[in-house]
Amino acid sequence: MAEESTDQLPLESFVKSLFDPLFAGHTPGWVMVLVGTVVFGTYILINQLIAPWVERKIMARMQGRRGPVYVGKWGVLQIPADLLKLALKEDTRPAGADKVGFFLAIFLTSVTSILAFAPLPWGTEGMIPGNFSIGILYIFAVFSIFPPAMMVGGWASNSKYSLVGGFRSAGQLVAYEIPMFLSVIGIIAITGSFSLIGITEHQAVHGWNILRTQHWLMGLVLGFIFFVSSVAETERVPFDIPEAEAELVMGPRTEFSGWRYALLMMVEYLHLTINSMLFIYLFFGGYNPIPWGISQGSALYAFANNPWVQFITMSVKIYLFVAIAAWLRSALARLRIDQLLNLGWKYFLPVSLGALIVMLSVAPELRQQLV
Amino acid sequence: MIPPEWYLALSGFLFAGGLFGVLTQKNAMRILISVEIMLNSANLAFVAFNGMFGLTNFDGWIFSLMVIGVAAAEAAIGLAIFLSVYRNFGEITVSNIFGLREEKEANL
Amino acid sequence: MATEVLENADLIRMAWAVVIIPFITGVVLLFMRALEIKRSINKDEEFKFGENLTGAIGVAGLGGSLIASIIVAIRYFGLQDLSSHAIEHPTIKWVVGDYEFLPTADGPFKWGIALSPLSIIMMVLLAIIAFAIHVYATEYMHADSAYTRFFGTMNFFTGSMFGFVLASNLFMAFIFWELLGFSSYLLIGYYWPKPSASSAAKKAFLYNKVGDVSFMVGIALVWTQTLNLGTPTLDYHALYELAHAGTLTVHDMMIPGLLIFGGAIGKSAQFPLFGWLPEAMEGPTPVSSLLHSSTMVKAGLFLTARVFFMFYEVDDALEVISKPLFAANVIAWAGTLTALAGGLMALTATDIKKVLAFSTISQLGYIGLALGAGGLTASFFHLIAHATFKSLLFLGAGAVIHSVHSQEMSDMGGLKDKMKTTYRTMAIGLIGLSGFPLSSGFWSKDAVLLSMESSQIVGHVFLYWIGVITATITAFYSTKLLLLTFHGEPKYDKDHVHPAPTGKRMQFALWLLAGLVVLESLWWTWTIGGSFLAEAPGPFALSGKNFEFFLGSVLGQHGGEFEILGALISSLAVFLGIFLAWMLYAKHSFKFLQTNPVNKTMYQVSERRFFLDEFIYWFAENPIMMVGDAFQATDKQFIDGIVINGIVAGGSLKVASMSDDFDQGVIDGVVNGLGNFARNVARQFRRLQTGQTPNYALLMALGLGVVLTIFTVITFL
Amino acid sequence: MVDFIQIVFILVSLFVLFAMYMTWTVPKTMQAAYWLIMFLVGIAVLFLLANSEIIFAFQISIYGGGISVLLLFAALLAQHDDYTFVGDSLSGKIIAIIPQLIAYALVAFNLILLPVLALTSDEYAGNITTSVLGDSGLTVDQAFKNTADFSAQLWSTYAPIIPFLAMLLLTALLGSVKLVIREWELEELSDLMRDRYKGTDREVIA
Repeated sequence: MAEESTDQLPLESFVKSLFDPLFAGHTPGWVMVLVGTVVFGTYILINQLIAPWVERKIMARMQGRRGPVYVGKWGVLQIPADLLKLALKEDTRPAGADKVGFFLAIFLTSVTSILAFAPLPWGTEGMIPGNFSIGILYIFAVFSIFPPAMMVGGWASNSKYSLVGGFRSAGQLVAYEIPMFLSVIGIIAITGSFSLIGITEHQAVHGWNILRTQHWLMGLVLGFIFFVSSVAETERVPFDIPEAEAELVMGPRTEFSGWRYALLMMVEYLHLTINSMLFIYLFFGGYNPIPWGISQGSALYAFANNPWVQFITMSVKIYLFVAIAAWLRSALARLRIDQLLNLGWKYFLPVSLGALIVMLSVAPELRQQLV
Repeated sequence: MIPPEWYLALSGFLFAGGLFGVLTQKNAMRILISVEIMLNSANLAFVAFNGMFGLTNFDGWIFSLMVIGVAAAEAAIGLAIFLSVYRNFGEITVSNIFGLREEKEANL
Repeated sequence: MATEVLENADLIRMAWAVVIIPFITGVVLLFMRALEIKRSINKDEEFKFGENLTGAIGVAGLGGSLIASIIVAIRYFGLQDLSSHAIEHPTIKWVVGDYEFLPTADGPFKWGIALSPLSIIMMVLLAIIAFAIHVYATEYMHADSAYTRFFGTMNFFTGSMFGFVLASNLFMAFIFWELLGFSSYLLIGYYWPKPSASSAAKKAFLYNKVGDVSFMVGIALVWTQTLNLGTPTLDYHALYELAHAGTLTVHDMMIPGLLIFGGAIGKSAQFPLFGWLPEAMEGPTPVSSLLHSSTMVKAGLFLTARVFFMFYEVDDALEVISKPLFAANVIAWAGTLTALAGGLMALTATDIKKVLAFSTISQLGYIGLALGAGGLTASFFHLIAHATFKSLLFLGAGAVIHSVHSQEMSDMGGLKDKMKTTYRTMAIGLIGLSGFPLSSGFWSKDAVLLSMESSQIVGHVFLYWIGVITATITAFYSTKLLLLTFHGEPKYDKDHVHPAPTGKRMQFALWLLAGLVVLESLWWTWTIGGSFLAEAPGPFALSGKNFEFFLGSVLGQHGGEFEILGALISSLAVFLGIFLAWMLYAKHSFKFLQTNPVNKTMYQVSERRFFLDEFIYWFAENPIMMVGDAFQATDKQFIDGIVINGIVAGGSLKVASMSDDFDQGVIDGVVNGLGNFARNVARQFRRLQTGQTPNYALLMALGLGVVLTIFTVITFL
Repeated sequence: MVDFIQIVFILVSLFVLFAMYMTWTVPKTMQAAYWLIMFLVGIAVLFLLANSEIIFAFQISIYGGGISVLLLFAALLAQHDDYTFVGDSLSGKIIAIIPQLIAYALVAFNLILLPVLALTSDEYAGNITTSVLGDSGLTVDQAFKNTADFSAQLWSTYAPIIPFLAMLLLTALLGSVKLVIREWELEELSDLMRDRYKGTDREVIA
């Protein structure tokens, strides 16, 4: 099972079909990746305008108020309005701030979050920006640049609060990266490849990982840990200690104003979407809508492989998770720093290790290889 | 197709640069940074050599992976040492710390 | 007489049982004694196991070995062919069962049992007497605080006596010989809180030890002698074979034989070393009766009988070959002197146990005399007779002392009608002792005297007449004893001394032994006297032969058979003794015997035991002390003075100082020089070590650079 | 003809060299640290150019993520008086640098000359034609095959090494934690540090 799923995977991206005549039949790899990322990147960025609105609407509803209403129909245009405002605001830099470091923080964080779209597939019929052999690894690599960038930003803005905020955010991110990696290793081992497309195709055949009973529901445990640590990664409410308003204003982001702040907010929401998309690909079956595995002959097969259906399922799932994030944001109180770190190091790490071991020992796919 | 000489020349230059950094710097942190540079130059050479002979076997890549691992361990230990040195001597400028040698003229 | 060695495993096993049973009960009793002491210490009040219990165990031990010994004897004699024809030229079958106990370079020390007629008869005799005495002792020692210890040691002693008797070789005999000495020390010193008892025990032990030393040297010489002949051996039977075959001539066995007899002198209280026996009376009377009259003191003579072939060659007709040797003369003379001295001392003794002790010494002298004269059968004959009536006499004396609470004959008397059984049994015993015609003592003493008369010992006629005189003296003091204790007016103070008839079990023991004496007398009068008169041996005769002849053929040596003339002379001597004692003590006439100066001086001399003890003490102190001082002197002046202080100390000091200067001057000089040179060089290099890491890094880098340049130059030129 | 990839290579290597230069000369150690991060990302891109995606991922995640955070933490925790590049005056700098420069020249010259000469020599020229460095024509499944083969080889021929690497990292982790956690006694500290604690409560304890 695992072998044949990888070799038929490297489906041709749609870009190749477009550019082949241009490059005499074989467009170079980086060209495909570039165009794919741009195309799908724009789609995600447009979503970034809608996602905060959805989140604020849901949060408002949960807290018994109506959320943004005035700007545009039901307040839809509220987020573009904010963006416009920030873009026009004066871009200040604190005295004594380190010019290079200040710029570097923003540059690194935004570039890495955008670069993260490359391996995210949207469907089987070529809807693939770039098919990297190292898919998930590439995303984690790109995400690992974030903590040092935050620290540099914190330090560069030459203020005690942002410095301490930078330290805290780095500590938190490092603390939660490891449980995330561990929980992902299980899924990678089962599918046998890093690329997200491979993982999704595997789930298409076998059913969503989170529901896989063959793995004694380890998928569920790992999924939960992955989800919680991804929320911690994005430093959203239950875990938003670095920018705890009361004590550290905005944490490392305090000194950034104007377009820098807009970028940082965009980065935050991008992180949220990417993390939820990762969760969807790894555990929620990616772009195939049917939770249980379907074979070639079943009726739903055509429906499941229709590109449009896959694209819509993907978007719907994204917004589902944005709603969950909003729900978390309004329901939960902020954790203390020691609780946060304890949870990361003392609970998630051992549990994810244990679940990983159980899953590896139990997974049917691996058993065939061993035997 | 990038000629391999360029890769090797770059790695040579980087290695020498790292070495120069180690020699000239007085601050322990900067020395560690230069050492990292030297290690990365070695990695570059490994990957270059691996690529040169076609991707049939991946010894070069594995070597560079190992170097990265070892570099991580070395950085951790180095920084721990620097912290304890700092805690003890109050500074980590290498030139002022010569505990290795007896301060006064040792009467042999 | 040809002998043949048989292997009879279960007989040997039974014999081992005889030896081991008393040991086991002895050890058990001693262990119980230890518990008693422990418990009495914990509860700090006298604790004692029930006397019936301990007494029963002690007697059971002896009873067991008695039964076993009887079975062994019956089974053993069953093996022999005792028909009258066979007795003419008998082939006695020894049953030997031993194993290699201690392997040495030359040959193994054996450990095992040898059953021969000599040891079987001795074993049975010992078993019976010991059993009787134990029964007697259960009542005699009544209410004694260390009751268990008494029976424990007695059983231990009997076990070792059996071991000694049944031993198959001199090595094992010696070990049990030492155990005998040890148990006699324990038993003499039974009332150890009394200083006299403890010093008596020490004296006995030391006298025995002198004998033991000579015995051990004798064994060593026998071992070397047989080693020279090829295979070294100490087994009685093997030695007997060698002697019988002539390879081991009597001449070269003279010295070892004498030394072994030296052991006998020490243990069986012969001439010079009999000083300890009178003191040994300090022990309780059953001890004196068992050890110091019948069994232990006989051990030495039994040993000499065992190695008889060292002194005499016996031809096929079991007659002693004519040439007696120096060793035999020594034994004969020692025996006679002991007999005479014992008799004289007995006259002077006033304490009843001392009298019996001296009489034991003189009777032992008689046995020694017979051995010396080559009369092995006569000596063993007298040994059997004496053992029975002497132990009886001691038990009787014990009963008397028990009721009169004093050992002095002066405060006894008139007990005739008060203590009926004791009087009758002691009378029987005394008749046997004095050698009254037709009594067991008469026949055995007669055999002894005849063996001396017909022997070739130097001055055998003189020794014979001394023997007769001692016989009269024996008769005299035995009647004296009888009269003073039982007849005449009671001399004890009547108010708090009430002589009562002896206890039940004591009477049983007394009658048992008295019965034995009477049986012996009847049996011997019938076989010896009967065969002499009517040439028709009676029903008691063993295999239709005169008992002496039978015993001689069984033991392997004839000689000392009955002659009417000898019998007449000895009976005359006995009547003379009795008459004189009767006149002196019953009729109180013949005072001149006590008053005339000769008797008086002789009285004093014999009372001081012929100054022998004083001589021994003097000898022990002066010469030995002198030798000790001489050694000490040489050690101090010569060795300490000259050798150590002078040569060793002085010399080494001089050498030390010489090497010191050499060391200072030359070696240190060189070493310091080198040291300084090294330090200077080090100081130069030291400047190089700035302690700063960059410098080290620079040096490394330069090194790397130089190496790389060399490498590139080489590859591309 | 100059290939597009080669231009990219040259640009990236220039950026890398610039980053290295900056680590020496930049006044603050923190700045040196983030220039190092830039240097590492540059190197990662070079790896990508050498068609090794997996090493690119490792480089970025381990170096970029892990070690740089470590360096930044250390740089902040160990305060130190920053200073300008070697020596005070320019002339002082040059004189101070001379021995370093000599060493630098010796090593650089050899390390650059040696491979170039070796590779251009006729002995190797023959079999370098199969070089994939910068070969953009590499198809996607080729990339997949590379990663699969790499991990297959890593876990077959080189499998024994991995536990050692794990053990090394574990000991490094435990060792560094132990070193840093250790609370130094006042007597152990140097005089400089002791008077820093002069007023604090620790001194009272000691």
